[in-house]
Amino acid sequence: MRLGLMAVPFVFFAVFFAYPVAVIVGRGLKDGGQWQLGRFGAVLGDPDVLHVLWFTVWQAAASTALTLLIALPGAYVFARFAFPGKQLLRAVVAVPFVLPTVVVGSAFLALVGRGGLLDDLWGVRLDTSVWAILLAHVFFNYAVVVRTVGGLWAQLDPRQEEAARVLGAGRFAAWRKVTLPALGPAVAAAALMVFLFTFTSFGVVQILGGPTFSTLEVEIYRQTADFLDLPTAAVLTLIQFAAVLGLLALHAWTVRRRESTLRLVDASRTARRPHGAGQWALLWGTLTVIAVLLVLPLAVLVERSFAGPDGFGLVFYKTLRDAASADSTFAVAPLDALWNSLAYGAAATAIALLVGGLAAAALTRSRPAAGPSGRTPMITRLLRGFDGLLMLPLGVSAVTVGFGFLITLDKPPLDLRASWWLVPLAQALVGVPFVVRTMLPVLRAVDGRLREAAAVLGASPWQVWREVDLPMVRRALLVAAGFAFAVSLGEFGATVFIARPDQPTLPVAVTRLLGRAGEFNYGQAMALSTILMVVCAGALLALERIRTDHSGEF
Amino acid sequence: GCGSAGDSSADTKTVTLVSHDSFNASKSVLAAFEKESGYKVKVLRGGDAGEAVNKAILSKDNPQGDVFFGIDNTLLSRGLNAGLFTPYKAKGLDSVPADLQLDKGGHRVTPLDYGDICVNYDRAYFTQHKLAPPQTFDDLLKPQYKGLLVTENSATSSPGLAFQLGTIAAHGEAGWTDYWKKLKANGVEVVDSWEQAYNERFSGSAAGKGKGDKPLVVSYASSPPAEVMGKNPAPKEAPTGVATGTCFQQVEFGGLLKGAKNEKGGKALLDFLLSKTFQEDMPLQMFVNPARKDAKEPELFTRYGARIDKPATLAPETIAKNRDQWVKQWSSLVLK
Amino acid sequence: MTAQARTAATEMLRLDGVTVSFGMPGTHPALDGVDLDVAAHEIVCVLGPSGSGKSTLLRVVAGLQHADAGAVLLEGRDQVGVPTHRRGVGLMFQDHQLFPQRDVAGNVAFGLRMRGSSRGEQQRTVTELLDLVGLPGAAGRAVASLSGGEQQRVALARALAPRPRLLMLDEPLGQLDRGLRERLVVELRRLFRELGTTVLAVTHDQGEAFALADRVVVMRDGRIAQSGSPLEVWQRPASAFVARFLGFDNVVEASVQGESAATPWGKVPVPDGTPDGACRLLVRPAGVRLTSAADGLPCTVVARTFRGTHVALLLQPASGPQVEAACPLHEAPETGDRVGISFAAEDVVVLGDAEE
Amino acid sequence: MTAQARTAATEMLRLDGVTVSFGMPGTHPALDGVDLDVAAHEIVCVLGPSGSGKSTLLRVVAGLQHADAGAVLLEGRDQVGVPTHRRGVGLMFQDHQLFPQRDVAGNVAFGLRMRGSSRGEQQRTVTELLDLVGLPGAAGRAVASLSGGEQQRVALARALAPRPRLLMLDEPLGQLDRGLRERLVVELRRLFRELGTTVLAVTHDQGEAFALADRVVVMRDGRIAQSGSPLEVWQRPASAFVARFLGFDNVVEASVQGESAATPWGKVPVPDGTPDGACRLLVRPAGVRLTSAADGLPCTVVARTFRGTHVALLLQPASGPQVEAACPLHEAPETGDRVGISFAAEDVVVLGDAEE
Ligand SMILES: Nc1ncnc2c1ncn2[C@@H]1O[C@H](COP(=O)(O)OP(=O)(O)OP(=O)(O)O)[C@@H](O)[C@H]1O
Ligand SMILES: Nc1ncnc2c1ncn2[C@@H]1O[C@H](COP(=O)(O)OP(=O)(O)OP(=O)(O)O)[C@@H](O)[C@H]1O
Ligand SMILES: Cc1ncc(C[n+]2csc(CCO)c2C)c(N)n1
Ligand SMILES: [Mg+2]
Ligand SMILES: [Mg+2]
Repeated sequence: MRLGLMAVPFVFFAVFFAYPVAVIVGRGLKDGGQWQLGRFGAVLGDPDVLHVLWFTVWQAAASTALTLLIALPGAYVFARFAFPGKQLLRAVVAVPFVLPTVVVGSAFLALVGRGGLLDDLWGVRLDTSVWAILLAHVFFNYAVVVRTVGGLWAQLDPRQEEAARVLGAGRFAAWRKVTLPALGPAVAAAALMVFLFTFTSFGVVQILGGPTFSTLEVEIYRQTADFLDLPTAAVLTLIQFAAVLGLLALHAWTVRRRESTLRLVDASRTARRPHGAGQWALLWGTLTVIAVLLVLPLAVLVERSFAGPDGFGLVFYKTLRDAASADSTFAVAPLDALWNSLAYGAAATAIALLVGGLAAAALTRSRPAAGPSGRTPMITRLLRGFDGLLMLPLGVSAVTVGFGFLITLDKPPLDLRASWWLVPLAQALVGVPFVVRTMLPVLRAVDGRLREAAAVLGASPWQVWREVDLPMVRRALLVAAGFAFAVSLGEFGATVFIARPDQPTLPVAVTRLLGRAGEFNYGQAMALSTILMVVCAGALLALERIRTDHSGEF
Repeated sequence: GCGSAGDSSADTKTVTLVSHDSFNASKSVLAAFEKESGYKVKVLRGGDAGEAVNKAILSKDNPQGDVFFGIDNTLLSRGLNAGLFTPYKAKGLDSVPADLQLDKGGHRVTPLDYGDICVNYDRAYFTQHKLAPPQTFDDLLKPQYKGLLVTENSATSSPGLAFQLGTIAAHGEAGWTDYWKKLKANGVEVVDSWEQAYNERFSGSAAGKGKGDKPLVVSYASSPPAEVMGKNPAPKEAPTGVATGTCFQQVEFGGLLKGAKNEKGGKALLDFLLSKTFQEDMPLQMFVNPARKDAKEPELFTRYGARIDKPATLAPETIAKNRDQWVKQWSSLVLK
Repeated sequence: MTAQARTAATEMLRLDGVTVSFGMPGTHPALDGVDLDVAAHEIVCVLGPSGSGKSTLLRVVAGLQHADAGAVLLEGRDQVGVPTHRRGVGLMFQDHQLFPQRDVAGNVAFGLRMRGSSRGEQQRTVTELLDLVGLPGAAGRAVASLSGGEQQRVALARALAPRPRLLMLDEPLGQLDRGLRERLVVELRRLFRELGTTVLAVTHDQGEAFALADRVVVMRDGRIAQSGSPLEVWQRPASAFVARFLGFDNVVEASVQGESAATPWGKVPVPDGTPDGACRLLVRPAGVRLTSAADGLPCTVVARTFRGTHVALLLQPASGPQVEAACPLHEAPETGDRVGISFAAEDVVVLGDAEE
Repeated sequence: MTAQARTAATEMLRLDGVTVSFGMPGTHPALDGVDLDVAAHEIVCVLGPSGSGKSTLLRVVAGLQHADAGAVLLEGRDQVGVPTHRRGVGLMFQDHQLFPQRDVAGNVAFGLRMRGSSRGEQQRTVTELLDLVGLPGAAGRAVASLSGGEQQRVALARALAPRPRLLMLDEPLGQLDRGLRERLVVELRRLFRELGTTVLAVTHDQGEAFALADRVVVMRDGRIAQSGSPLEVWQRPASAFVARFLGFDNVVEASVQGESAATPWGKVPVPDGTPDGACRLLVRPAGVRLTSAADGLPCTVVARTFRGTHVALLLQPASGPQVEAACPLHEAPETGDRVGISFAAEDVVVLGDAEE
């Protein structure tokens, strides 16, 4: 049965990832029928490449560490405190995720760049410094940690910590000794995702790092899209692959030693109003971080969308509407772009949930039942390997995948190059790892005996999944759905590559506007970005509602 | 539905134009062609200019469309060498100046438009500082312009590359490195993309107002008209100007893709692209100059644009031969 | 009709040499060749020390634990390969395993939902069962807000709801107070009789086992040490282990000759017909009669524990092991007093061989 | 020395009008103005029906549950605002709450690690305590692989390890078999005496409470129904509720006059010095003597339950409520037999007023 569950994800992964990437890499390495393995030596011997590799790795590690440091308290606040506006805020922190990096870079520059807020106030400039990159990475990925870790955290039985407290552990010690180990797999999953994002960071590094900082991703893009130097790109891709694989192995190793079933409770019962000075300080601290680090850059964009040539007003929104009816293929009706984005997003989310959900279900069942250990069935190992492979799309350049699609999905029955479905499929490639990563820690934490309890009450395996796993994982599933949707709304690299031009998405439209001189183009880009933000927040908020609107069902 | 669009290229009622992100046209103009020829036009836009060309090359065995629009002189050789195009002499080629016809013998590609990459300046800044704006490449080295110019990374931005090629054309293959050393010493700032340079760093753009602090930027000769576009009432002059002695000419070509499913339609489309109707529609849609001599430029261009008399040029073959190496040299010279 | 089919008609459950080993080095298997028959409509209680394999036994029957050897037959059909939900058995877990996201009603109705019962029937059953377990009106409560005993009662109601043909209960009443427990034992017995449910219940409380069961099974280290009616087991423990497990500590080596046996405590009368020779004797505390110090075996009262209905005395004779006696509160001597004891033959039990 | 300070010297814990209300509509508070003093070194057992607030009481003392009213004082100091880990109290949870990521040793040693004990000491304590609870060699096992009773013992060992000055145990032995439980009660008592630990233990098992406690506290619906030494409570239940809770069902309305009282069962002798007037009487089953049907109050044997040490009989007199009686197995009549009963004054208890 496990293999059955695995079939869909496997085919999806093979057709829409492994095959295109293998072909494009193969094309690069096999020049004129000859394997150009000498390329490795040449590329690896280049000190510039080594420098880029080193920078890529360390900035990713630093970004991940910084994100965890800043976002873990946030995860705690969202999981354990009840405060007004929490749902809205939970949606807001995910908004950065959907914004095109060009837009974000611009907002960040307005804060930390020359003449930015920091510069005005204290004369501090962070642009072209690594700090701007790191902070922007935190900005993007705060939600990853808050939502994946916080999702599980809210379901942890608070009595576990109480047990530690009566054994003499202080609040922090109880957290470190009891909660953190329980959260371990979720933290690791979030860290892995953040690392992969920042490892493959493109726009942020380009805009905020200036030409002096470059990641492997940037190099691959440049070699592929600008120079058409496929051999070099292939070698770089393989280097990136190797690094990602090593990381996945490390992740699998640490997680496997930590995974255990946990006492999970209904999340709606664990949040309390903050109690005591410490907790209020933590809440306000988190709110401040969110305000400064996440809301302020977004607010800059909103402000600009209203700052028309004749003072504040809706002029850009209005011209956006007028432009849509103009006699030009340049102008994009915002409603159309919005609709395209939502349609792609819905399709991509559905695909990601289907594929990722099946994969997560199969991977959960692959854990040997508590009992005699020592025997690791072949199939289990196979699935474990697959677990890691599913993460690979996050570690592979969008341009590689895009070019791969171009040269592989061009023949029947897979002539999808101009198909509408290609976009959601490509976007789902990024969404699937999200779904798997957010769901697995929770699914694996579900006590197997709850499933047994359902089985002895007559539930078939499918019913067990629906009645036990699904309610438990519902939260994670909605988090995952939110991410898959946000990723799709915000995805740019692959979308711009393969989206049909008559169906641009909001980010594509924004980028198009930014690519042209003129006040109105810029203002309209800001206005569209604002619309994008509102839509994203609205969609996530709607998802939140689904989450809480379940009650005592029979 | 799935695959529905994939097979439509085989349908001879549709002609597919493959281009880059910047391709635009008036809907009415396209509709007129469709009505007249009976073909339905489908446009595929595939990333920026470089990406679009590379994608076309990679998929040349099974092209995505019939006509390619938008390969410029810096990339032309790559496309020609890859054998991307089927020769076709479009109607109206005679009205195109000879110096734009870079594949005159083969007719594999047809020049459709041209534009110039030049340094733009912020008029307000120079008036305010009672400074004359620079006009030539050499002016940029002068101490009064120290720290005023922002340009783009040649490796990641096509205006950046064009500007570098302009300096090479002006100072020769031997002299350009020296020029850049001096330019660097004079405080040139490099950013990765045009968007960043123009929207964020340049003080003259509407977007950069209040935050950009560089009054000189490498941009298009058509940027000043764009700044005026949509303004009501129309200002006396554009807020920005063009340093006419710093220009490098980019000529954009179109061609019939080899293996096109609808070759007949492709030919008709190519003719249309060079027709006076389309050529006159182009400037306000793509902010480029029409290739046809007899195409009338819009008032916006004539009033706010600059006339570039002698832009720098380089032969496509020279560019093709040296490009990667020049970019590398430039990077290690300027970025390190 | 074959023999197999005939037994199947009256037999609900049969275990044949069931062995489960968790492969922990240096330990015996959790179940070690267990043979057990449970007739239809029978109520069997499994007793045994902690860790003796009681829960594992239930898990094997439910198909939740793979048996390394042996067979499980339900109504004569081998259950190998039959998944849990098709076995038609119910199991109440020792640690309840209530579904945390569902309220009390959602938990209790779960089994009915899985069987596709109508909403009305679900609701009716939930109300009925919550009344039975003494939690009327708790239907809408979150399980996390229940006290320990309340959770146990919800778990019991959940297990009862789908009315399985074979119901297994793992310590169903362990967290309840005596009054409630006694009431529930009576009501459950009535319910099971009414529905004809076959029951296999684990308990560590002998009182409960004796009150509930038609038959008790005493386990030890994964094996069945004794099986029989409560009275049988109580009156005639098969071994010193069972005797001690039932709380009888007065076990001595004895050598029977005629009507009495020589023991470290002196002569002890044995029941009629006891064969001569070496054996072990159990003297139930009730069979230890207090006399004056002069009349019987002289002992010192070492300890005196009030047991509610009686006082348990620990007596030290001049030689031999300590003797436990029970006497009413108003007759009980104080610690340190010297008393005499004699033994009543009807409370002396000859135990099986030397198994220890 | 002020009165406050003086009490503090001998008093470990004082609760003053502690009230906890979970705000469920239509229910009484979980704790309702509870006053309780526990002296240093005292062992107090809290008894009470399921849901009567026992666990909530312990959670309030530990600072895990906020009290809506009232004060908790430890050694005379008000604990308001003192976080749990600074209270120096230990708590064993009813559902154990073992840490699933840690093995047995890791669980047991947890409290010691929090106190910064050396590794050597941790190891020593773990070994010692695992021996005590009968799990030698289990140190390296995963807690999920333990049986229910084994888990409970690990939880007990974990609570004991840091030797808190006030140790609270919530049903510490509920899942253990009788033999083990009796041994542990003895050993725990010894250990607590040795260490001078003050203990507040919840149990539903009266036998355990009486064996372990210096004092028992009976709770009902969030209030304390009676508090006193085990013997006191047993012999003189303060109310019909306590009597019934202890398992005595022979409670009748009576009207005392001189040496006997008029009841639905006829005349019942009452202890000397009982004031005349209306009251309720409890007749302990042991005080119901069987006679021939002609001699005493004629009854029919309605039910007969074997209780291990004795047989419980349920008798129906011609009029009045049923009477419970206890008699030895060999004297017990069969169901349906007709017997006579008389009452022994020493097993008749006059209950407090009409509280029901
Ligand atoms: N978190 C809670 N929310 C609402 N009600 C609660 C909560 N915790 C306990 N209660 C209720 O308070 C009452 C007392 O609960 P408590 O756990 O103290 O009972 P208990 O005496 O320990 O019972 P048991 O012997 O069954 O464990 C019960 O009726 C219970 O349902
Ligand atoms: N998953 C497991 N892995 C290893 N050992 C196990 C596992 N489950 C049970 N055991 C061991 O098997 C033995 C029997 O366990 P079981 O749970 O059947 O005992 P039990 O009789 O139910 O005890 P209790 O009365 O304490 O619940 C115990 O020694 C236990 O430690
Ligand atoms: C460094 C970094 N850059 C962008 C994103 C946001 N993001 C994550 S996935 C995705 C879609 C395209 O892959 C987008 C926009 C991020 N989280 N981290
Ligand atoms: Mg068990
Ligand atoms: Mg409790």
